[in-house]
Amino acid sequence: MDTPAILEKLKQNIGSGIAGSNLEAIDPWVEVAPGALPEVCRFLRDEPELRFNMLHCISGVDYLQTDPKKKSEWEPHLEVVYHLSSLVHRHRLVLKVILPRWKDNVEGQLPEVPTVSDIWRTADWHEREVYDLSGVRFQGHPDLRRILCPEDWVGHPLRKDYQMPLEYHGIRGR
Amino acid sequence: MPEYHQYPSLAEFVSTFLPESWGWLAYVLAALVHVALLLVLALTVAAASNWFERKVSARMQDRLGPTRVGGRFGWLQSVADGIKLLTKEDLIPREADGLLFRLAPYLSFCASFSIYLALPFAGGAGGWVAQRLNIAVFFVLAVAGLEVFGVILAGYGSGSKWSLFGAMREAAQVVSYEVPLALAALIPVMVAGSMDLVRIGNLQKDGFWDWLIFHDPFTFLTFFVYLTCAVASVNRAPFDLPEAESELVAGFMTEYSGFRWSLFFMAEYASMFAVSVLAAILFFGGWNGPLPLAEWLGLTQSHGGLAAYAGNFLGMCNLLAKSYLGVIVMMWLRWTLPRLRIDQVMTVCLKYCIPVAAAMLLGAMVWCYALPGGLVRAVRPHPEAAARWGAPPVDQPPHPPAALAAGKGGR
Amino acid sequence: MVLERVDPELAEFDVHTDELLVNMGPQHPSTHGVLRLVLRTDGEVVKEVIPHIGYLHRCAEKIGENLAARQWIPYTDRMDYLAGMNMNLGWALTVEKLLGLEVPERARHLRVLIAELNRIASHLVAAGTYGLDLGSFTPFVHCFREREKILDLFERVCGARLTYSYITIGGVMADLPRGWLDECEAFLVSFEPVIDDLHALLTSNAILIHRTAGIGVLSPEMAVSYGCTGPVLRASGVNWDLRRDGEPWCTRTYVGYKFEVIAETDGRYPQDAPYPPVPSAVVLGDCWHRFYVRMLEVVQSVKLARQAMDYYRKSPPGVGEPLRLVQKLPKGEAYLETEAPKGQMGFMVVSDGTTVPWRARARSSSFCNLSVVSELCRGCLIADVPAIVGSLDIVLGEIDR
Amino acid sequence: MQICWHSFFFLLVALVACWFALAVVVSSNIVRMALYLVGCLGAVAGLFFLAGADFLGGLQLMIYVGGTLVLLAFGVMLTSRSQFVSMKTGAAQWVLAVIVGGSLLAVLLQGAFSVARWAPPDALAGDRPPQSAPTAGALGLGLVGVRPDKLDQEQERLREGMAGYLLPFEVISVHLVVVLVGAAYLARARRRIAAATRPDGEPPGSST
Repeated sequence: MDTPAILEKLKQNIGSGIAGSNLEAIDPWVEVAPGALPEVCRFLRDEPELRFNMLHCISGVDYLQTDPKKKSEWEPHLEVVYHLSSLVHRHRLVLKVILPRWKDNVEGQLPEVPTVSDIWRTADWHEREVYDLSGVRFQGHPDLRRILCPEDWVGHPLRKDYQMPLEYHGIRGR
Repeated sequence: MPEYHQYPSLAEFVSTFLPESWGWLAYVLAALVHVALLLVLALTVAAASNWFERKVSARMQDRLGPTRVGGRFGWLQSVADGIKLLTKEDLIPREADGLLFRLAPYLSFCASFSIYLALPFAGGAGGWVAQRLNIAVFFVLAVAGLEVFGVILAGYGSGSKWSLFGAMREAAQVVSYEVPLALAALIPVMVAGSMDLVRIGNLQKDGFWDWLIFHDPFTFLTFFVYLTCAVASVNRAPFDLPEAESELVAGFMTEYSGFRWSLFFMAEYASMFAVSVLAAILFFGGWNGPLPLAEWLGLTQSHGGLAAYAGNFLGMCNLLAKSYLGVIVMMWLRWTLPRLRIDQVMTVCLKYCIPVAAAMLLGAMVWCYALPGGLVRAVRPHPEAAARWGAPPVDQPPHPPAALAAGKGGR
Repeated sequence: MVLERVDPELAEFDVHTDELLVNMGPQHPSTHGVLRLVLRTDGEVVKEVIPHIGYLHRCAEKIGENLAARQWIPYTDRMDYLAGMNMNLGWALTVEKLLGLEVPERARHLRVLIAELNRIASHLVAAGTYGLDLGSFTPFVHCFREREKILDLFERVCGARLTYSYITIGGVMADLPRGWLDECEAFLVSFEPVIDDLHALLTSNAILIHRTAGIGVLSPEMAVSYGCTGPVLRASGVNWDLRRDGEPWCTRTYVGYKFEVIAETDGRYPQDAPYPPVPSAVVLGDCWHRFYVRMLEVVQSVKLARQAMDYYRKSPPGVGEPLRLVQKLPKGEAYLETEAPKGQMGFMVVSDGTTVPWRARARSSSFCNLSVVSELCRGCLIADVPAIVGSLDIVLGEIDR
Repeated sequence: MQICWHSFFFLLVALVACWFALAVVVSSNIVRMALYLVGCLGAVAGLFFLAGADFLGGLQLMIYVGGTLVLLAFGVMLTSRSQFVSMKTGAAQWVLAVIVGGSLLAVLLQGAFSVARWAPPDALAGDRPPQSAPTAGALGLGLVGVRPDKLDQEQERLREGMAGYLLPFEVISVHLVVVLVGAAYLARARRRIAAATRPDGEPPGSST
């Protein structure tokens, strides 16, 4: 079953959840509204024809052009990319959730996405990593703390506008 | 029965040179000589084993082992280790309990060294033994049990969690393995009829067919139970839980370094060698070679003076060779087998060693009742040996308590 | 006090030794690298294991956003430093997928040959250190002697022993030196008997079977749900190997190669004829299976390497030239997973049309394999924790990136 | 001046035993107490060896020092959390202890010195038949079934197989072990009423 067929099936069952798609890309992806994410994911995993039982990876990508000289094709936003695949039917799918860089554009308020760690257990650590490095809060996550950076680290390194701290516990940063 | 050429014991020999009232000095000097000889033996065994273990493990791992220290074969490797350990700073952790931390290695080494007092190294008149005890086997087993104290105090004295874990495991293992070890050692004692190691050794003096291990199938199996329990009670090879590097870093020896660590190290090798000597005497005919060479060469006691001495010396070489073979087997086990878990160690002890040892005891008992002469004798009854096995013990240890003897005589 | 018949769950033994928080790591000899495990133990029984990672975090992904695509290759082989070649291959294939770049035949076969040799080296380290975790030192030395031979071969190919940066986008850096193939053939011939020795020393060793049978059992559903991949997934009975079932861009490299995927089907492993059979005490998905799957995969890798050498000899010359640093990447994004020795190593590259990727993401297999450890170690003994962590064969460089 | 070395060594070892015993009482660190106890019982084993009773000395070493005290050290280490390790004894307890200890010591000394002549054992046993010698030899033999006090028994058959006490002694000891294991198990299983079913709101786990 290739991506257009999967998209069709998704639209029939959870029409509201799907906010767009791009089938011409190298890895065709489907955009999902943040609110409908758990419902869509549970449907993708439990639907017999789809059976997406493996979540490969969750990545956070920050689209903000910090270099004034270059013109930016995208308006600043944050994307959380889910790579799913089914070991049963051997097909793949990419889900994307488009988020504003800050929650209702207030500097310092992390954007919110409901967690899928109860659907795929691997999401538990991956969501902690996206929270730690890209700064996306996952509602309902059992234990959302930093996984790679030290607990008391400030800022989220993979954001484009991230500034390395001057010093950390006496160690010179910049 | 060949009559024993009565030699003066070392104390009497020394006292002939001293004025009459200084008799006590002879005993003190004799004791010092014995202890010095045994200490030299224990330390050279530890040094030789250190070097030899490196060579054996190297050969098994397809590499050379030490080759540069002192000549082509790295002879002085253990001396170099000794010097390094002596010069290394042995520090005491802050939260350690000073007295216990310092005392533990000495306690451990003394316990494993004092086994040597009762071990005979050659038969003949009274045997080459520091202190001939009528209950030698019992004394050895009793003192071998004390070594665990050094480890417990080291584990607790070091103050760190890991060493406490190591000490707990070690104590549990050694205390529980004393039972099957004693049972396994009991069977040759029962077959030989005496706990006096010199007597047990002298009983096995014809060829290898007269060794206790071939006495009957039960004692044959008992040897393997004895080997397992000995390896476990010395904390070697598959049972070396306490210093399991993968889990407990170095068990109770984590905080030790320098001379104190080398004392633990020597205690381990000394008790390993002692357990092998005991195995050699109990099962492999001690100082009697596979073929009664001493008999044929006429080096026995009845030929007097120098010949008897040469016979004894040959016997001692026999015993040292056999026990060092035991040490090699332990090294061989260490470098091939992985380590058992603590509950598996306990299961092996309680569910396998003790029942098997008990069954062997029963079997050997029935066997001795049915065929007093032993396996070979049963097939080819040899009059002189049957008399020896069946007859009551002849040469009493030097000073039987008079009261008991008088009482028995009266009946 | 009359003690009536009490339901065992209710009757709580009052002899509770107080629970001890024990730190295993990050400088512990049995955690492979800087992994810190906090064990909550009750006596010898481990109540709970909390892994702490991040001690080796260098944020290679942030650096990826400031370097040209080909300049990030050296960072990839420092992720899983025991299988550098497979990491380079993963990143090279991902960027080639984005570019739609074809690689000449000789380079493709060369990549299979080098990747399979590196898989053998990585599995040798896994088998050796697993023997060390369980207490036997000798197999560790035998494994590392064989691995040295492979590293010598790699040194003759690309000059490095651990961090190669040899497989790049567009092919490989240089062709094989003269006489290399005969040396490689000689190594493979001398390697077969060593596999039998390792089986004799470890696989059929009763004590090892007792230490690993039924320990850390990972059910297929839990393995898939936790995203475990590679030997850990196949040991749980899931027949999934990206070299055969992966995306076209990944399986394209292995087109024309015949090999078996090592996964137990009804009690037997494919082509396990000369090697010790599966003992009765083991359960599907336990530590023993994870160890045995790796030992059989080494045999498959030897077969693959031999086929690759034949293809290489028959292929036309020319191993392709590396991507020019000033070449602009097309706008768009590509994600590709390849079968690394430890599991499926995924790479994602997002590009905005310039030479420098907008985002370079690396999905680590050991990261997911390690997340299972708290589930597997609950209620085991302290001595089992290194056995379980060792069987997962994790590398902290890859987890922390 | 002929020094009777036998009694010299006896006094020496006895003093060592007493010093260790005193150290056990005086010391405040509980683990050091266990260590001093080892020293004390080891010295007693030395006394047995001095008295020529090798077997009893070995027995003491194996059973007491090798077995009981290892378990005691076990118990001490497992339970000795930091606050229990060093125990202070109040002044009142000292006074009471001295009184009780002193009176017991007086009784023992009086008993010890009432023995007529304190001489080395072999001199004593040589000249008189065992049954009149005030030693425990007869009792020991009785245990095994040889009754020296009934040597003048008429029937030949009876004199051979007097009823020894060894078998009942062994049966009792095995019985004791079984009882102890049972007690240990019963003491561990404690009934705990689940919180929901506690009608009168008493916190669970308090009913022992």
